[in-house]
Amino acid sequence: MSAPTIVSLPDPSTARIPKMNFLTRENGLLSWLLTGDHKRIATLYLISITFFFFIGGALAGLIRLELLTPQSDLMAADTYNKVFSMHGLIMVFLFLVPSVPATIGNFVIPMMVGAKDLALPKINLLSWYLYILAGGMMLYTMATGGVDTGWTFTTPLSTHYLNTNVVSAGLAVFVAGFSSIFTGLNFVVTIHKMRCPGMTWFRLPLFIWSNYAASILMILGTPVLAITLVLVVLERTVHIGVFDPAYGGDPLLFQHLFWFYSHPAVYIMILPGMGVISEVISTFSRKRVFGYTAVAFSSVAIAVFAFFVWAHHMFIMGISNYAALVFSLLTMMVAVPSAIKIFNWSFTLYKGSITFETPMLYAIGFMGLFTIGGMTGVFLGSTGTDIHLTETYFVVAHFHFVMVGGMLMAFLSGIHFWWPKWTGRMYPEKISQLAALVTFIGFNLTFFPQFILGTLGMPRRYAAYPPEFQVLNVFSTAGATVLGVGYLLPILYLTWSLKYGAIAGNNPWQATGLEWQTQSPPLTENFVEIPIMDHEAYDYEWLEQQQRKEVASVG
Amino acid sequence: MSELEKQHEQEHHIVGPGIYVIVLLLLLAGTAATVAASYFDLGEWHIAPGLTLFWNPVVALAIASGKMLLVVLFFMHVKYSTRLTKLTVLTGLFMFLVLIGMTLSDYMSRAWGRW
Amino acid sequence: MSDSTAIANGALAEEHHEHPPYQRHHFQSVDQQFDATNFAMWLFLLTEIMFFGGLFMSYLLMRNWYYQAFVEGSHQLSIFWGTANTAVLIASSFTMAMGVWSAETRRKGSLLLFLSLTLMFGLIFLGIKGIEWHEKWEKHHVPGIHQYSEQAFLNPASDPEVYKEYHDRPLSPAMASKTEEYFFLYFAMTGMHALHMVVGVGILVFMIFRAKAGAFTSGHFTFVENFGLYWHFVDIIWIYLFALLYLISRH
Amino acid sequence: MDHISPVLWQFLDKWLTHFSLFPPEASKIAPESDALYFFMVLVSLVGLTIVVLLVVAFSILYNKKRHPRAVQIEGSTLLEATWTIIPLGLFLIMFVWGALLYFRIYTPPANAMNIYVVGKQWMWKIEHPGGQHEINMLHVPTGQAIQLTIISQDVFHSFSIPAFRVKREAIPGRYTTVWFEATTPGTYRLFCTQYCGTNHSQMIGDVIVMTPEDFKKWLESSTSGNSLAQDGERLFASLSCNACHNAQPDARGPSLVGVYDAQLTLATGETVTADDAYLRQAILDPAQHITQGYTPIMPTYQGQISEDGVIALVEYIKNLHTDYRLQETLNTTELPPNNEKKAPAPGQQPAAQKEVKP
Repeated sequence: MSAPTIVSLPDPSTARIPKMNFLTRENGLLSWLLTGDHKRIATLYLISITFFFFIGGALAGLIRLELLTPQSDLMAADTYNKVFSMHGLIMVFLFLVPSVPATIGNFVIPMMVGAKDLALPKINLLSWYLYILAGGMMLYTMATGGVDTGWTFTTPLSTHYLNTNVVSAGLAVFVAGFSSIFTGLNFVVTIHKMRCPGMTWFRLPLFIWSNYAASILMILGTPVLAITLVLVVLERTVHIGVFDPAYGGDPLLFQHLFWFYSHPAVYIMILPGMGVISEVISTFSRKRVFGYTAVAFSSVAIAVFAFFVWAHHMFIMGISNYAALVFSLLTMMVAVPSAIKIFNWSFTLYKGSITFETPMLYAIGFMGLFTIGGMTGVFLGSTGTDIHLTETYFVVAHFHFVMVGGMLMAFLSGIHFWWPKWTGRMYPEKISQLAALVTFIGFNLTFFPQFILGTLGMPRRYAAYPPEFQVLNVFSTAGATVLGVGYLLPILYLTWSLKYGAIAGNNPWQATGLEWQTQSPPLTENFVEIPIMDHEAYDYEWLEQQQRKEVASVG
Repeated sequence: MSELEKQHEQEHHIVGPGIYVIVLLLLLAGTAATVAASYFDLGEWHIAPGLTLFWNPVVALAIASGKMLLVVLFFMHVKYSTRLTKLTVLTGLFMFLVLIGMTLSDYMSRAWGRW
Repeated sequence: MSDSTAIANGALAEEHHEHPPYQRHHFQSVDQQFDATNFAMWLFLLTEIMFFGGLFMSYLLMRNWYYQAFVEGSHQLSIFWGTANTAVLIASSFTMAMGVWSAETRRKGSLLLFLSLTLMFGLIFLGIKGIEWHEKWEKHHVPGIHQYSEQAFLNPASDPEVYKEYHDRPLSPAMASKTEEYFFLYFAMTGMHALHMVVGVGILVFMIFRAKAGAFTSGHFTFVENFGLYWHFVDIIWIYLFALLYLISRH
Repeated sequence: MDHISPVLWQFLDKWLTHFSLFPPEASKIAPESDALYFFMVLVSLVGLTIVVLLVVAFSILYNKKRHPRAVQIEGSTLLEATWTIIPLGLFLIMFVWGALLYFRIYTPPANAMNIYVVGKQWMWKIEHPGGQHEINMLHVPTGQAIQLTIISQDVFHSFSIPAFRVKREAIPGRYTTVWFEATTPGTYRLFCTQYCGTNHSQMIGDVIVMTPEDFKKWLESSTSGNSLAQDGERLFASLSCNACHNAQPDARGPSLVGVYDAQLTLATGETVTADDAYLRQAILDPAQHITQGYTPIMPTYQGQISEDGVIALVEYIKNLHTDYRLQETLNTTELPPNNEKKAPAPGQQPAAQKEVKP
């Protein structure tokens, strides 16, 4: 039995990886470390975030192991606190925020808009160095005893009551923040100023729209986090500041400033993932995305509303009733564009011609999990139910559904989708489909029980818990094991495919984006000649005509 | 002249020293005015019980904003820039006000008490 | 040439394959390069606005809570030095704008002159800031690190210089301790501002060397223009800091 | 079944007896909260089902085998409007419903019995008005609205009783309140849900709901001899508060009789309600809370009284309905007129010192 497929590879007997491409153009470590090429920087980013993902993942494994039993027997409470704090910090600031934008975005955005590079290649490289610096500081923090504030740095706990490495962790996040600001800034400039002739705003692939929206959030949100962390660090070092009530400060002010960034940050994390899903679903159903304009504007709407909802993290913290009301209402508003996207993607499948390669499997998984993650967000956005559910495992499950079930699925989908473009070789299809399935099953087994745990009232960040919660925690830990396998598989077979994968050719997926109209791996400056965009995005008829022409001219 | 060239010319409008000197003098005058104003008690306006507007800060901040506008429009050439630049500046101001306004709205409405 | 319009590098931009040496390879034209970097600078300034936004927010809240402490704290600042510094910074903004004009009109000599003047004013500003900070240090008004003293607020007569001008009522001990909060924000805000000035001064020195080599007067003035934006922005921040920290609490 | 290890059986047995999928509903608000919760679950399930059905159906109907050529469709304004407006409507229903619930949970009824909760690393201290102190335990009767006035002594904590569906952050330096009315006697979990440092997960306890009769018995059996107000009275005397707040016509401080919940006009012209939070602030930072007609001579008590002490004082002031009680306090401390530096009566010092933090 052979499943129908759209994969069209060149004849394996004659196919060769183009001799001249961005990977082979220059050799030596220095040519990588001093590169200005967005594709090389994306590759550097890919390697470094994968590294940090596995560190964060290992910490997650430790957390799940500890929670296998009610007592804190694997590690002491202090150690557990450090482990979950480092897990959060690494995953949020060193993996999720840069994951899709800095790797896939960096790689494809210039090609998608038909440019030779990002507008500011040196700033792009600087952004990667800042990321590495931040990662180094984070590792230093971990090696010298860790930090146990949680990733939220709650004051006055972080400024006064702990004696762990809050300062170096805070500065690491500060630096990572600037890395993400520079990436976002670069994207916005590139999307505004570097589009090729004919590339109007409404011919841009939806991946560009969602990355644009996310970049705006990075530019406007991240500096507030930066200054907040500076104030935390100052308060810790000089023992006077604006957050600790003992000095006359206000801890709620910290919450306001912190969530002013950190709520939009979840959209920074998820929006680029949504962009990947738009590309993948369109390509594998051979159809233009249903309601292109609605999907494009829903990204922008999410970005705009994202800035008006932050206080929903503070409903039980004694903000004013009126503010709670307003922020809750606005939170409901931000849920609508996400719903629009889900339905538009579903209807993209309608009357399509669908095939189920790995990126598509991940994308379908994304749609299911993101629907659950999004809907449970409404539970927390509604003030009344938030009281019972917030600060419990319900929250943990909710954001893992969005971040891991949503963003990580999208990231893996994107990595598989653009892997042939990136390396010139195909990944092995069967085993990667298996990996997608394992990830999906493992994910649900890990995080679904946590919804029930949260409803039962199990608080988050507990090293030890009452015994009645054990059954569900065991399920969760078992699921985490499966999930771990699901994440290990891709790194193994993707590495394998670097050498043994089938030659992919220019456009194995028959996709329409400009990045597919050049060789794989692309040239250093992407195109031989700057392309001219003369068709709408996702115009599969244009693509067929194009191919017919080529065949005719060759024949 | 084609549309493109017109736009082109606008983008590279060179502001001359004449305007800069005028702006400099205005800025210095503004500084003098705001310092002078700080020496007088300009009174206050009781809008409602518990809500009072003091004129001194209002005047000082209004003058500061006037100076800011001069710098932005002329020294930073925004008056002669593209719509995109103007939009960027406005976005910055808007988000700044959102940060301050929405946060303060929480603090202010806490005093309103329960329903 | 004053107030005229000119097309920078119009001729060069039209020739597609012969790039001027300063055009980076991935741009289609010099215009595109100028637009892109200029826009990038503006976006960077957006992040700067939000960066200072957090400080302004903290300041507003604390001032509302500890109004009297902020009034008394602000009386400790020297209006003379503050005004002088504002004037210096405005002057440096002016010279910077003139520097940009010189670059645009390709006048190397005047560019060098104006950049040097800007550098000088920037250094004067930092010097005056240093004098002011030093005074706070001596009065033990640096919070956190130098044995903060509330004496001046508990017993205003002990500071005759300030007392002469404003016959302050002593603050209650609880409120007097909140003046430390004022000085924390004073140092955080002016410190953050001065840090931006130091960075600016560093870049100015670099620019003067480059300008000497004629780098900015052969039509490629983007760097000068963008640095100008940064410098003016730092000026604007100071205009607000001056109003908030020195002026509005005088009465 | 011999070949299955007995240990495993024990495990399974333990798990099954300890296993639950939904928390008990033990307060009056719990069914209301759950109604909204289940409404949301229902909406989520319907939404999820629609999405899954669409994806599965389209995947089957339009896979490449069956449907080799895609039909290009731009979109449909009508459909898109439908799935914009229907979710929006549903979300708005959830918003209004949630808001009503929120105000119900955070607006205590007037007749609620007030219990004070002080969170500190890493325990909950409960102060009953009758002077019963508890640590990590909360005894409450059924059928009586209980208002918790919560404050933290150090960092953020969060007082959560899942069975009651209530939760409130304990904030340093500020009172917060929440209320509930327990319905079913039993023992329920009490958690700190806001991460508060090393032993965050040890900051748990039990809420013991009793019938009113049992509760009365418990109150009597665990009293410490003094009511909370009496503790406050001693502290009031030992801190010489009555030197000024003595309700005499020539007193230098305003009379505190009946001050609780009264409208005060401050020296700044503001009008405020003298609630718990105001009284706390007025004790700790008197200079900012001068009643009109009085001079700011009261020293600050910041750092001199623990949060428990402040609570005792507030409770004492709350119960000053007539100046009879105040006169009693005066009598016990033999206040000489116009002598401000009055040492407390020796007999009362030990009790008071328990409350005073050095």
